[in-house]
Amino acid sequence: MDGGRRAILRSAGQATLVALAAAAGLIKPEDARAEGWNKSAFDARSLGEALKGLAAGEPAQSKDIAFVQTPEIAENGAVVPIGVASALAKTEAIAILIEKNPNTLAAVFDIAPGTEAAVFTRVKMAQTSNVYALVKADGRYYIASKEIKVTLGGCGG
Amino acid sequence: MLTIAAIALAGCATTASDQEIASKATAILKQSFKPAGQAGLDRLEQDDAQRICSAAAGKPVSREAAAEIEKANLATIRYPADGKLVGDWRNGEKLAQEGRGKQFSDDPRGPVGGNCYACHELTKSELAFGTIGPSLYQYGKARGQSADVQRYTFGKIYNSEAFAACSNMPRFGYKGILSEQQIKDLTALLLDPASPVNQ
Amino acid sequence: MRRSSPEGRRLAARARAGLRALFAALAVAAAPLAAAQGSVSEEIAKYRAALQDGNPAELWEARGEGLWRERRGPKQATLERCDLGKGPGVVKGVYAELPRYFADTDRVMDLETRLVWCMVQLQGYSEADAKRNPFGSGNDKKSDIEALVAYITSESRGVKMNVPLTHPKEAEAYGVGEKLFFFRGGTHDFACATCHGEDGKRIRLQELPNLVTKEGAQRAYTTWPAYRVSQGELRSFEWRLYDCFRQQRFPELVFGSDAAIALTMFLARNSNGAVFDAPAIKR
Amino acid sequence: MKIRASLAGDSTEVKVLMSHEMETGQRKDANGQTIPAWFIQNVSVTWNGKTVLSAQWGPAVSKNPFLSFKFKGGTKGDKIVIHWVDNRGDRRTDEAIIA
Repeated sequence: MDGGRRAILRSAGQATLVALAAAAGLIKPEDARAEGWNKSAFDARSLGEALKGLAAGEPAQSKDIAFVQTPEIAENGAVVPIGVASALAKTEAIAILIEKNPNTLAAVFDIAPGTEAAVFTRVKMAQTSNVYALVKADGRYYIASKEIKVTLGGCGG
Repeated sequence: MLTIAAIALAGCATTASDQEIASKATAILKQSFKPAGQAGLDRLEQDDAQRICSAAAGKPVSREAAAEIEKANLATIRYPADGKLVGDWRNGEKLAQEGRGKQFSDDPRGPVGGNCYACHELTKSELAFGTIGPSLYQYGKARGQSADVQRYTFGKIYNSEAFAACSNMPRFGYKGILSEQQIKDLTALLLDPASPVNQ
Repeated sequence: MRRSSPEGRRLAARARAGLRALFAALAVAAAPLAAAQGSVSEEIAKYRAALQDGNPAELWEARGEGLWRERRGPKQATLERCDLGKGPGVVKGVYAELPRYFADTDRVMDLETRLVWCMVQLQGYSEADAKRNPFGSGNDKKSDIEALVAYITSESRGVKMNVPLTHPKEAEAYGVGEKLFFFRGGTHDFACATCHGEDGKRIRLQELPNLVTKEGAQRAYTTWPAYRVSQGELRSFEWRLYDCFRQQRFPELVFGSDAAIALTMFLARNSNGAVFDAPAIKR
Repeated sequence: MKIRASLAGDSTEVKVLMSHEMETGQRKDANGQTIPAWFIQNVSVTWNGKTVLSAQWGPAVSKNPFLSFKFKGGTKGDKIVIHWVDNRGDRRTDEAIIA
């Protein structure tokens, strides 16, 4: 698994540098207001755009991010329980992204020092989709994913 | 013959108090609903099959009563004048998925579906299927497409009680839920070798 | 995450992370979940379990408790003298003994009907006003009745169902309810029993309780009212009946009607002995 | 809001339910008119005045949102304050005491 991944990653190394340069220009100045809302990230309509909006660049796949109390099948897309826990040291933020939703980014949580890097919430899913958990830890970005199937329950009427 | 029927009726005759409760229930029913959207109070008027099946309260009706119901309902089936019973399975699949139609909350202009998946397994791709009715997966593969199978299948969708008195399945053609063409399309969903039902 | 770390540090981190291209990450991520895919019903069970902790019904319960104690209506009175069957003002455990016969109205009443009666008697509302909005819809049309029902039923959580059948009118309501349960009608020939008369059946993926059996009635009745996640609303038992009949293709069940009360009596009585455990949360 | 804050070992577990439509802006009403988006954008949770969690939400967070997390510290009687502001600028603040 590791060796295979490294091989893929090496071949993608050049593309990474290009993307890095692009991303560098997208870093946004600190919002002066106490309560900021990252419009560009929430308006994003794809995973790539949302990651850009979050200035997350190209996050690394991580096994230290786990979906907890998150079922693989949702009985109803209006309420899908999602729990994300990060075992990465100095986790500063956790974001939930849903690939096939009209807007990819669902939520971002800033984790204060002393707060456990685990959040539980519920999101809407328009259809069966990969759900991504993006974690910022010690200044770096990591990602994990899980497919959640959305089914049609009830009497169909 | 008549004597036998009379004895059979006597065997499941209701007590006086049960009849009182039944007539009370009928009266209460009429006061407890109001017309809404496309659903008028006429929907509470029962035909013979509905009345007899209701009175059985979940137990099987007598063999004689079942035969009567099946005979009367069989006579209602109108087979297509053009003799073609099998339509387009693709449209049939859409109808099988569609749950709307005839509810007071539904647009009377449609859509109206068969909502087959509510009760039946039909294809391997749809996980959300009900089990009130039997699985119909590979229905056509198991039975072939002979004229008899086509007639039975079309007829069963048109009026299920022609073949099974007090069936849980709606009488889609007889009660005007689905059009002749729609029943043809559902027949195709079940019988067409290309239909996902038969994969 | 919006608050970025200093740019230099970020770029250094990026360089170190150079091996971790997004494409690779996504390639790994998109790989199908190989093993560990539980069966559909196991996963649905997990879904339901995950919802138990944090039921928005509590928002309705809190609002309902407020409404119970608030001076309202033309008489500017609270509902705290309302007799729900165990004496004026008693809320604890009352739902486990409803519907029941009330001598003051000479009628069998369910919780909703009794609440309407109290709103009329104590607060001076007209019956039409009290019944105007039995089922809520979003922020603009919140139902006071459903909130009150949430509060009052929550006060019976953990109490054993013990619906009486001693008064002749209670027995009659039960008998009528049973008849209505098997009544087939409408365009689709549906009765309550069509979906709820056999063990182990499903509609789509939804398990259907067999309400003819004690176990089925117990499991179903003790978990209403419920917060319906598909609607984002708390739903009372009267709503449950109303919406079942809608899907049966019947005309509209009148709120507080004798048919609604009779069916409730049939099902509530059949659930006797089970521990009430609602407001619940459901699909 | 319905807030529960309880001690669990050396951590405090916070669970909150908020009453909000969380309208996506994608739905249409009966007349075919788009129902405008209306959702909580920012949430902050403070413990004795110190922020322990803050969040930015989009309309994909479910109606009547639920949030749960834990932080180190906290003793019985400490005050937890939760504040939200939505995209219309409506705000709400509620408090709970750690039990």
